[in-house]
Amino acid sequence: MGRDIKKKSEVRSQESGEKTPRTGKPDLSVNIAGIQLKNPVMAASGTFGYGEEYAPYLDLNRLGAVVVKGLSLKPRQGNPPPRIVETAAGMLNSIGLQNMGVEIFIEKKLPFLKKFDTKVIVNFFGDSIDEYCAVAKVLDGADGIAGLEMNISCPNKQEGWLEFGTNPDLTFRVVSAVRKSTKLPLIVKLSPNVTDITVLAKAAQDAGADVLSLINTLSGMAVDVNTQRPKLGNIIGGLSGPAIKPVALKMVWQVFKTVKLPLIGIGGIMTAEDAIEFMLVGASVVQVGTVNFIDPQASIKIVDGIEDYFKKNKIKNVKEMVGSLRI
Amino acid sequence: MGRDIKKKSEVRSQESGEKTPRTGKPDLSVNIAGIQLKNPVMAASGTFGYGEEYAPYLDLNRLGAVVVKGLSLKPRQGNPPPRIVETAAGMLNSIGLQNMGVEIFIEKKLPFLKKFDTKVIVNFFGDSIDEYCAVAKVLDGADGIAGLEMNISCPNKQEGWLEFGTNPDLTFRVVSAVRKSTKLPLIVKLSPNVTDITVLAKAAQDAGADVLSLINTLSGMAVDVNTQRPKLGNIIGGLSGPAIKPVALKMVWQVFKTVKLPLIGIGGIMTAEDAIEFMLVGASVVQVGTVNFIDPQASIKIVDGIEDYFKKNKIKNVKEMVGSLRI
Amino acid sequence: MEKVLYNEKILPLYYKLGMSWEGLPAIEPGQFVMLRITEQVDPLLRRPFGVYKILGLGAGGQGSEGSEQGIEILYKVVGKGTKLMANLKPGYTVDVLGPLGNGFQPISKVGSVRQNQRIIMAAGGIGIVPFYLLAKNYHLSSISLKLLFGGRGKDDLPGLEDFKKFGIDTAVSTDDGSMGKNGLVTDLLKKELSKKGDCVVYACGPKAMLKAVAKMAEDADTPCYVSLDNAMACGIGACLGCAVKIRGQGSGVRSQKSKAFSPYKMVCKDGPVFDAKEIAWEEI
Amino acid sequence: MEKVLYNEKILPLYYKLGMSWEGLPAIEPGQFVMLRITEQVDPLLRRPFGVYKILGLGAGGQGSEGSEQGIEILYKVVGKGTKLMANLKPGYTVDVLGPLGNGFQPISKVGSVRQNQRIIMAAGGIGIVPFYLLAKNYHLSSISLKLLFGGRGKDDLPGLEDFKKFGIDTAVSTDDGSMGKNGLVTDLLKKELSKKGDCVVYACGPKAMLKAVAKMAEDADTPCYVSLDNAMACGIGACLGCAVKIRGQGSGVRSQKSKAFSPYKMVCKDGPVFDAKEIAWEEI
Ligand SMILES: Cc1cc2nc3c(=O)[nH]c(=O)nc-3n(C[C@H](O)[C@H](O)[C@H](O)COP(=O)(O)OP(=O)(O)OC[C@H]3O[C@@H](n4cnc5c(N)ncnc54)[C@H](O)[C@@H]3O)c2cc1C
Ligand SMILES: Cc1cc2nc3c(=O)[nH]c(=O)nc-3n(C[C@H](O)[C@H](O)[C@H](O)COP(=O)(O)OP(=O)(O)OC[C@H]3O[C@@H](n4cnc5c(N)ncnc54)[C@H](O)[C@@H]3O)c2cc1C
Ligand SMILES: Cc1cc2nc3c(=O)[nH]c(=O)nc-3n(C[C@H](O)[C@H](O)[C@H](O)COP(=O)(O)O)c2cc1C
Ligand SMILES: Cc1cc2nc3c(=O)[nH]c(=O)nc-3n(C[C@H](O)[C@H](O)[C@H](O)COP(=O)(O)O)c2cc1C
Ligand code: FES
Ligand code: FES
Repeated sequence: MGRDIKKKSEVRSQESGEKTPRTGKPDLSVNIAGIQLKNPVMAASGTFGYGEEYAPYLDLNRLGAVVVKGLSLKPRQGNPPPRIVETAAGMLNSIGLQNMGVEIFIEKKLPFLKKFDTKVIVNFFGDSIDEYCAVAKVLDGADGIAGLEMNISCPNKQEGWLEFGTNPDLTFRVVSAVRKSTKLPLIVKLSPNVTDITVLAKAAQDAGADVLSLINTLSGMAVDVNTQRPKLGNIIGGLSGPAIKPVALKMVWQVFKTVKLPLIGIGGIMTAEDAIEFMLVGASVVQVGTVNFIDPQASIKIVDGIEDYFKKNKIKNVKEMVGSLRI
Repeated sequence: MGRDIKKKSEVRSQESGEKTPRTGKPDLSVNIAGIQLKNPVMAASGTFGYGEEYAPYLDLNRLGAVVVKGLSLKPRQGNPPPRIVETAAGMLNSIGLQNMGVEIFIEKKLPFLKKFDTKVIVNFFGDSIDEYCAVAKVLDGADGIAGLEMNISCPNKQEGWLEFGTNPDLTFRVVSAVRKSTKLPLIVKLSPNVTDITVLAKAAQDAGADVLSLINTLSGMAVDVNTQRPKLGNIIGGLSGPAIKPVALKMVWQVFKTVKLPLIGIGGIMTAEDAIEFMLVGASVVQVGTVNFIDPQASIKIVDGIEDYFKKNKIKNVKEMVGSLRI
Repeated sequence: MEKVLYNEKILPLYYKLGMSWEGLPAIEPGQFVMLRITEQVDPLLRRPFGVYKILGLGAGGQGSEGSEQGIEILYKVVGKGTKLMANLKPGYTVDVLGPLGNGFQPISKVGSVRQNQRIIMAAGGIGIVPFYLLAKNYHLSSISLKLLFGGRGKDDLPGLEDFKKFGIDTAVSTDDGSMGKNGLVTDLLKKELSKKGDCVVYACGPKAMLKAVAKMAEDADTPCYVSLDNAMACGIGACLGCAVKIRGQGSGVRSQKSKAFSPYKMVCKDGPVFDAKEIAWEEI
Repeated sequence: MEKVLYNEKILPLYYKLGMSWEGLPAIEPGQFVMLRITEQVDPLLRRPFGVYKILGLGAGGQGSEGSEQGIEILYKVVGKGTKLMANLKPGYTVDVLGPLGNGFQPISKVGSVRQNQRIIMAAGGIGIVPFYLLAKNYHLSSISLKLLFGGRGKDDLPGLEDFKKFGIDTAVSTDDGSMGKNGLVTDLLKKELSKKGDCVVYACGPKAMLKAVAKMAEDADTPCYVSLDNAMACGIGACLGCAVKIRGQGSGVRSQKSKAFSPYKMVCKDGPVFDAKEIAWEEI
């Protein structure tokens, strides 16, 4: 295609798709596992509703993709309140995966999202391998979905409530099974609450994942010293926000050095600089979560900021950046 | 002893020592594994030098204990700079365990600390089981040491650089060996970078630890987008400060429910309220680390704040508080 | 980014914050905004605040005083965000998201109220906030307004003078007897509910108070709307963080759009004002 | 907690912050303080700043202007901490830890300097800070002072007018030629070192500049002291975070107290001023 691409780092993202980049304008597009994104910024699952909620506040067309709130086969009511609490530079949530179920999603929410020129990635989960596969099959049949993101930070009801995402054998089994249940590009979202995330990353890769996204929330807790009670109804929740960025960056870097799959970096991204840190350590794409609550336009500011950075540093495209950390 | 002690929660700390508490003044003393502390606040290892550095800024006599910077058998030069970087509500350090070695410590630093009416806890480490034992033996022979704190977040040079603290078998072996090398009370300091900290806690308990302290720093990383280089000379460092408090609290709570040993809670404590959160989830004692850098008097303010809280809530002693979370 | 016009301490812990707002939209009594007060990440999340007053001419002619369009927030300093807010000075900027949520149902839509229409506003402390705009909407109408205002002490009755200026019929109670009746706002409500004629109760205050108010209204078979204040992250129904448990099937005023019944509603989007009968008070 | 007396923008990115300090201790040129500017946890750590001026009568009669005892900080806005500092207003409080570290060696202790004593101060941008107190110590003495002051442009020469007022012999260079000589401060230094007579070089500025200065001084066999500015956490030698690599055995001016040789010194405690010969420049 005649574009001069420096072979500066290992190439993770496949050939960029924009055929005729405007002169001087960096090419922000990126293709992961066949999903052609106009830019490497996605809204993270659970922090952006079904897109609809944020549509009045930003132009959804400007996003690389929207990842919707995690879906299960049947509706789930979620955990008792209180469900959120702020912590130092972070927040704990114990939403408990409340959702309307995959079928109502397809009927009521997907049509709205399809109207926009952005990709729809559907985050989903189950409490058994069968449920994971059943959800994936339903989604496989729906129109307008660019890819699936499997949340494996869920306990396995059938096998001692061990989390799928903390045991390489379970990870391998659930990902393999889902892989057979759908033809859609399959993103596996890794849990950070593990001794060695590269072992889980390899298990997911071996089982047929197309892309890995990381990290999900860190397990955490907060206590109200006045009532002497936990601040969350569920006692334990998931920590997100800038507090966790150093942990996320380190895990992306480790996984980048270990597996060959394209990576989606997630965790505490507030600004374009944060996003670029993730790209430097090996993320082809980033997801922004908690920051949506703080500034509904943050994701778009991040897209613009990445473009500015590319211009300033004469970077032609995403590929050139990914994993180009100088050590 | 005639004091009316509510059996509100499981009793972890042994009988409080102050014989005749002044009327109305809550008893902050606590005894863990025979170490009689005047209050449940210690300065955490690596954040308080050898006490000496902070002596001009606060009255060391007011602290429950000082835990000194980690010592090894021989002096260590530590990691190349930069060694610290601030992150959101936290900091990463890659000091790399620089220290003068246990012998010089005993000769040059211990005499100063012995002059104060506070307990001296010596934090130490090794890169082999033999080194751990050798350090413990040297310390066992020294006078003026109230207890040892084993940092097991160190790679095992002899067995594939696997961290002692991330593998229950290694944890068991190194703690068992050290247990035989010293008669001093033995605190084992757990790493949070594990899938299930209770497994490691049990291994340490089974191996003969007297007390568990947790958590050490979370593994993390930061990148300079201007230079495209890691912000730490060592690339990866340890995350501490308020950012990690939710993770630490949750781990203390989990371990409290799992083992019988008294616990020392560490991680992001800035205020007395933070310390009380840790006590409510099961810590008999707390250590304050990063906050010493921000306010050299923080540890004493925390002691005073705990006393105020006890008064306000009519809590008679530490025992009554520990693990008394209402759920 | 909106400009701070003033930030005035009115009582030891209470402040009034005036902010300009170009192109001010219409705001219902009971709606709120989410404020971001710092660019730092501590505090991290926006904080929700009701709109107390409309400044300038306002959309729909709601405004009252001053010339610049904007809103006034009445807030209490309780934690780190509000402590920072207390440092705001004229000319500083604040990031405002809103107006958000559903305010109080206009009395015309409260079906069972037919004759001698009367609105009882029951406020506890900072719970006074939504009632200024509400009172403004009705004080020149044929509907009679009564404010019941309770606080811990005389320093916990913020904005009382504003309602007096309006000429709103007000009864005050304090826990410590330092002003008005010594007792709870529910004592005042009991008396008020025993009076003749249809009425509707609008309430805002601490959860325990709202629970008691809801019970009294239910017992008196009086329509009652309460404004809740759960902790929030997004403020727009996206995070599902501000959930409140609602009673089983067939209770709510607002229809359940999805086939699957969820026992939770979102305070930010479905509320913050709810029909008191909708709420599963036993779980609060 | 010290009180802010003034906080004045002197150039687009540079401010002077005056703070009262009761019982002000003696402060050597080159010493610094650690400031905590917020009670929030972002920014979390204290930030190190050199002491630019002594206000009021000061300990040891160091002070110059104003009547209240205190210090003046001269700072550049580079990140979130200094951005917050720029918002400080008179009356706000700041938490100051210090004075810390070791300042510049008095020339009397610099062994090799015997005749025609001359001090060359080489400053890059904000690196000017330690030289105001240093100049004050010598400008009435028999020692001749020369300030070489380099910046990117004319807006990067903060405090220049203060030295002019003093009557200090000053040469200026800018990278963009907008003031003084077009070039680097090392160009000025080259000329200065070629002059006759013993001299000592004191330098403060970016690492690359200090490295070049150290090399030139070494080549000219001239004593040279540099002030380093590594990132710091504790500021008092406890965290071992601000390490700088030093050259092997037998180099340093300050004695090595421990038996075991450590290749690192702490900028906060052993410095921030070091004999340039001590530093392992090849690793910086
Ligand atoms: C819809 C809505 C409207 C509101 N309107 C107003 C208003 O007009 N004026 C006003 O002063 N306040 C109002 N509040 C409450 C206000 O949002 C909180 O007081 C504020 O968020 C506290 O922030 P902080 O950082 O100062 O306290 P934090 O440091 O976050 O917390 C301090 C203490 O306050 C408690 N707290 C925090 N948030 C809430 C909350 N939402 N409800 C109850 N307790 C809380 C915490 O548990 C803690 O004990 C409203 C809340 C909601 C949800
Ligand atoms: C002994 C000493 C004396 C100092 N004296 C002064 C002084 O008198 N006036 C003054 O303006 N500054 C001085 N500095 C530098 C000052 O401490 C930093 O500029 C400040 O800490 C930056 O804080 P920030 O939060 O604004 O920047 P951050 O948001 O922390 O960082 C912004 C940028 O500045 C860089 N940075 C941060 N800290 C330093 C540092 N210590 N050195 C170099 N780059 C850094 C970061 O890498 C980043 O690129 C001194 C530093 C030291 C160690
Ligand atoms: C309120 C909330 C709900 C979330 N729900 C989901 C979810 O349903 N599925 C999922 O995979 N991740 C979920 N996450 C995790 C985020 O997608 C993201 O991995 C995490 O928040 C870290 O990114 P951040 O720091 O940018 O928020 C949720 C996070 C938050 C804060
Ligand atoms: C600069 C620094 C050095 C540390 N050195 C040690 C050490 O030598 N041994 C050890 O066990 N822990 C060490 N720690 C970990 C602390 O003791 C503590 O476990 C951790 O910082 C979490 O507590 P905090 O959030 O209160 O700082 C160090 C921490 C910091 C910040
Ligand atoms: S605050 Fe996010 S749903 Fe209500
Ligand atoms: S900053 Fe802690 S040792 Fe220098």
